[in-house]
Amino acid sequence: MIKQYFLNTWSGIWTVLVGMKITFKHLFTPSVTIQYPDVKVELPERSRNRLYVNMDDCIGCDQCARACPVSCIEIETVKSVPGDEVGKTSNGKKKALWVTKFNIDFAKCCCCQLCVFPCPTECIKMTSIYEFSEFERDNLLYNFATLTPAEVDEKKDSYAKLEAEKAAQKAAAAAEPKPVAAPAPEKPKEESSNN
Amino acid sequence: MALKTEEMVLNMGPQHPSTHGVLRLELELEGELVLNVRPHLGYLHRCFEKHCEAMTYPQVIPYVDRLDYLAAMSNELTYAITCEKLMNIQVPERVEYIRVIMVELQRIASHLVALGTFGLDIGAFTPFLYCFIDREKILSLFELTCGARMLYNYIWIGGLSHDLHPDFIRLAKEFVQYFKPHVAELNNLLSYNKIFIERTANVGVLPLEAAINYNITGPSLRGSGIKWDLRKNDPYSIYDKFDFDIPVGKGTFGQVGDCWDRYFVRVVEMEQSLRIIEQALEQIPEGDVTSALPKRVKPPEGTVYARTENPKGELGFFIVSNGSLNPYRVKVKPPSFVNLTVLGELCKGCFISDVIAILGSIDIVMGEVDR
Amino acid sequence: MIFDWLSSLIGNEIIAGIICACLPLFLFILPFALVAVLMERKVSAHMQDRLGPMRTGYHGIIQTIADILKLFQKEDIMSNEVDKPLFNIAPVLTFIGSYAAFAAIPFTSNFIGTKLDLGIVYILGVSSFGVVSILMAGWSSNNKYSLLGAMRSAAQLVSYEIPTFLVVVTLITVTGTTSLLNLSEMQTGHFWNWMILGGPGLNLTKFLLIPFMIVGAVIVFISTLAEVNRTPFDVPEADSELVAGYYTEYSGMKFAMFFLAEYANMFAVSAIVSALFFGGYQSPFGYLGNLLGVSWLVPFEQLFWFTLKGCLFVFVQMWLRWTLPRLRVDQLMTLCWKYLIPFAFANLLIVGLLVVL
Amino acid sequence: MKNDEEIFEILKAKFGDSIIELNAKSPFEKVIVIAPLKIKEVSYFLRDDSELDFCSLVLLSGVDDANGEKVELEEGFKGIQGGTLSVYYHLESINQKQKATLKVSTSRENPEVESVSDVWRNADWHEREAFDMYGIKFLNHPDLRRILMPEDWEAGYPLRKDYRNPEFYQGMKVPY
Repeated sequence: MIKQYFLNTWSGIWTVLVGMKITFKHLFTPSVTIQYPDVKVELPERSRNRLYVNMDDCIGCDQCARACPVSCIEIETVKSVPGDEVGKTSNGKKKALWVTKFNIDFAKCCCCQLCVFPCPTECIKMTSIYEFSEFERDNLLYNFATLTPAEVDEKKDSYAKLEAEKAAQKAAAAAEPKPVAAPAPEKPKEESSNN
Repeated sequence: MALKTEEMVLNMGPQHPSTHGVLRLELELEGELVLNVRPHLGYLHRCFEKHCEAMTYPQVIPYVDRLDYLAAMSNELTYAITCEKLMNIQVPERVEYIRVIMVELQRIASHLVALGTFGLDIGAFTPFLYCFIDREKILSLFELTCGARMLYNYIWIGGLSHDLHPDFIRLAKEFVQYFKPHVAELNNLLSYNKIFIERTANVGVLPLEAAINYNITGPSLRGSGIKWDLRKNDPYSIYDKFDFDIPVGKGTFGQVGDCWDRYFVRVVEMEQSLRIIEQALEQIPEGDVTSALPKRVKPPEGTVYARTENPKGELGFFIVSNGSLNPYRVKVKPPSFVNLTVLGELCKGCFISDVIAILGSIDIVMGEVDR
Repeated sequence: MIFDWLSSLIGNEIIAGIICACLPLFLFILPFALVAVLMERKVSAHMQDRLGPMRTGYHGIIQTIADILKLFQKEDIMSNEVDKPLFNIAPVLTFIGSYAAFAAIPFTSNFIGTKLDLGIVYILGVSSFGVVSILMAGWSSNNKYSLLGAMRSAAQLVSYEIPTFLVVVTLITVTGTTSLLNLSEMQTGHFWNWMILGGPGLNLTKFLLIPFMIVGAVIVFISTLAEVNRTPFDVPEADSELVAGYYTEYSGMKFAMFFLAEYANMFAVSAIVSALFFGGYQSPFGYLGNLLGVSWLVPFEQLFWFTLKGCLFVFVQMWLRWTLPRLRVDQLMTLCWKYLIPFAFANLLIVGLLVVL
Repeated sequence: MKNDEEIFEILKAKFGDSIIELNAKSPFEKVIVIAPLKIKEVSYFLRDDSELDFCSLVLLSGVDDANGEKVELEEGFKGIQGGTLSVYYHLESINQKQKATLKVSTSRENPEVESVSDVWRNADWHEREAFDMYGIKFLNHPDLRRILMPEDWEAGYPLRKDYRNPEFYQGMKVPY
């Protein structure tokens, strides 16, 4: 009982001294703090931050939007009419869709990188930019589509015209007894770009 | 005539320094003595289970990360194992090794937070920051591997998102060597400190029968003195290949199952995790990590329950599949949620300060409790 | 002494008294509190492998001034349910309590607020004044956390007076004086004359006293630490349990008053420990002024040594704070009643016997 | 260690009609289906029998089977009428190293299941969660309140398949 009492006293003092020794040692170890805006840590190459979309390569296949678990990517496309020059991707595939809208809402984005893997042309990727805070939440909605609204309207119009022509053709074909295989150049192309 | 006294109801939380997030405790007090504790949950409820029903199987993984956000890798592993069981996928050996390394590193990281914040609850500020410095080093390893520090989306169904970085093995070995002396330092600074022992020993004693009846899992169960670790008792992945011990609470400074035992089990577990990591880093084979990734995750119809030993306890996923691309029902067995059920029982008749200590020692994460 | 000089200079005792009273406040307490707050932040930061404030000035030197300016500008938030008079007066009283203690602390052999013969007793008396204001703050805040903190604080302060006083009584039996100035004057010369090393003179009793004096110094350091509510005894303001204890509801300048009082108190108790056991303002190696024959240098040297010793003990207090966990309320009482008081009593008895012999 | 068939046989011999079937449809785990108002009795037996010794309840999960008929309620919104809600119990025995899965199914309109919170204490919160999410009433539960959702949530039980988001909660628009 008495022994325990003195043992307690001693262990109380001793363990405090041991702890004090450790903290005193740390007084002289170099600190780990980084003066952030002045000094920045170099991010590793795989770091995942803001997304970037290279619209020259984007074929509008919508796979990234479908992979996204938070639905922060919004894509609208208009099919090109024959004769339109949509351009080629960097690995030489011909594009078939006008991407009229490619919005990424970074207020929603969770940087999970799930959109990057399915992209067939590797045009959507994670960059190492992490300082993009905004005062207005709307400013976080990034618009990647390169077309101007006027151009978008034009593309929509021309596609609607094509559709109307096709419908007319179909109607004509239906009127005729003999079915004619209507050429549909866009469809197979879209499928080939999907897979 | 005796003075008339009445009980005081004290609301602790949801904004309180040491309720580990947004837990609200309703304490019935008589002076400093706690008569009754009623936990109130749901402040962080974000419909994980409802979300899952609208997602495809791979899309659930980023959400799984956010359950126990201090141990996202472990959550991913559990979910991946569940889905692999459902789809009957065999993953390559290299993937298993990488998974084990990651999960064990994550276990150390999670325990460091648990120990550090426990110290903080008791009033020791400095060990908390030492723990966080070491944890940051682990997070840097993760960042090197998959690019994210907390919410990784790294372990996928049937594989991994990336292979290891070429430098990873060297850096991980360096980390293991760096970290070993730090456990001893933590012990000297905190674990064996007389004040700390006084505060935690004989406080919140959880008897083994009650722990099993409450289905307490993880370090809190082992603190009550039973060798029950799913890595040994129900081996998953490749844990049967490694040599490690399961620490149990021995009642060094008080009764078996007190706060100190629960705390110290975590300290020893970190050392055992280091052993596993060392072995895995030595044995890791070469190979492809993406070869077993399924093109389309469309499991057959059926129900499955799979579980792993998470840092907090037994995490399980109960998935009902109806054969479509989306899970029909995903039910989580969250260790923190179950461990928290025992809080009311443990806190009866202790002091206010002990409530904090007990809450810290059962180590909850509100992201998982509320889902 | 300085009062006499001032009253002869000005010719009016009241004005001289006011100036004399303000001198330690503006010359010492406020600058010290500024430095101590910065010191606390830097010490804690470097002990935790951090840097602490770095932006304002070189290594954040003027950070506390910036903080004070910020606190001045802050809105004085007061909830409707508080007991307004008590709520407003409590921080002022707290500060007065700690400030009053400075009246009897000898900064140098010339500069002491009042040469009380009962100096140490007076200091212990006014420092327990803090209990009242803390209870006031806790009760008037109408907040359960504040109330719990205040209750804890009252119990703690009252209990820890006892071991402090027992050690002081021990010293009185050895030295036969209760005036801090006399006590300090006794320990003049070199450091072997300090009370911790048995006091002045060279005889067998001195060497026999040394271990008991060390025990006494440790006890008085621990109990005064508890009186100023520093970790590991900060249960009244235990941030992880009671948010901020009795000053949870305070903001702006009222909060700053509590803060200032805490740091002033820290220095006051450090000064007491150093005056009792470590020679007060006395230099450990003799004075340069005496050596060179410039006697006006001596008081400045004394002030330097006094500040240095005070700061050293304040540093030890900070060091302890950033090392140790916090005690529980009942353990706090256990430590006081079951450990410190018996030890202090035994110490008193043995020292008394030694002195008689 | 006993497999599911043996456990089923033991239970069938003891309780007869209360044990409905051994559902082996799922390839991963066999489910013993039990009558909802007998589950407490069966649970006590499972826990206390030295052969079975199911000392802990690992997981209790509600599932909406959505096997009723879909009915058009209003504005294209489909409700479900009839069918069942189920509760799954995953049990484990630490000493005997065996697992079992139980299931009870109860009607969707008036879902009532015996509470097992006396048998396994952690069932308390699990049952509250199932009540919160599916509206399954656990009879004789000590404190059946909502646990994760706000206590004044009036828009129904969110994990049911025919749950519809309310437009307003406490005067606030719900999708922010």
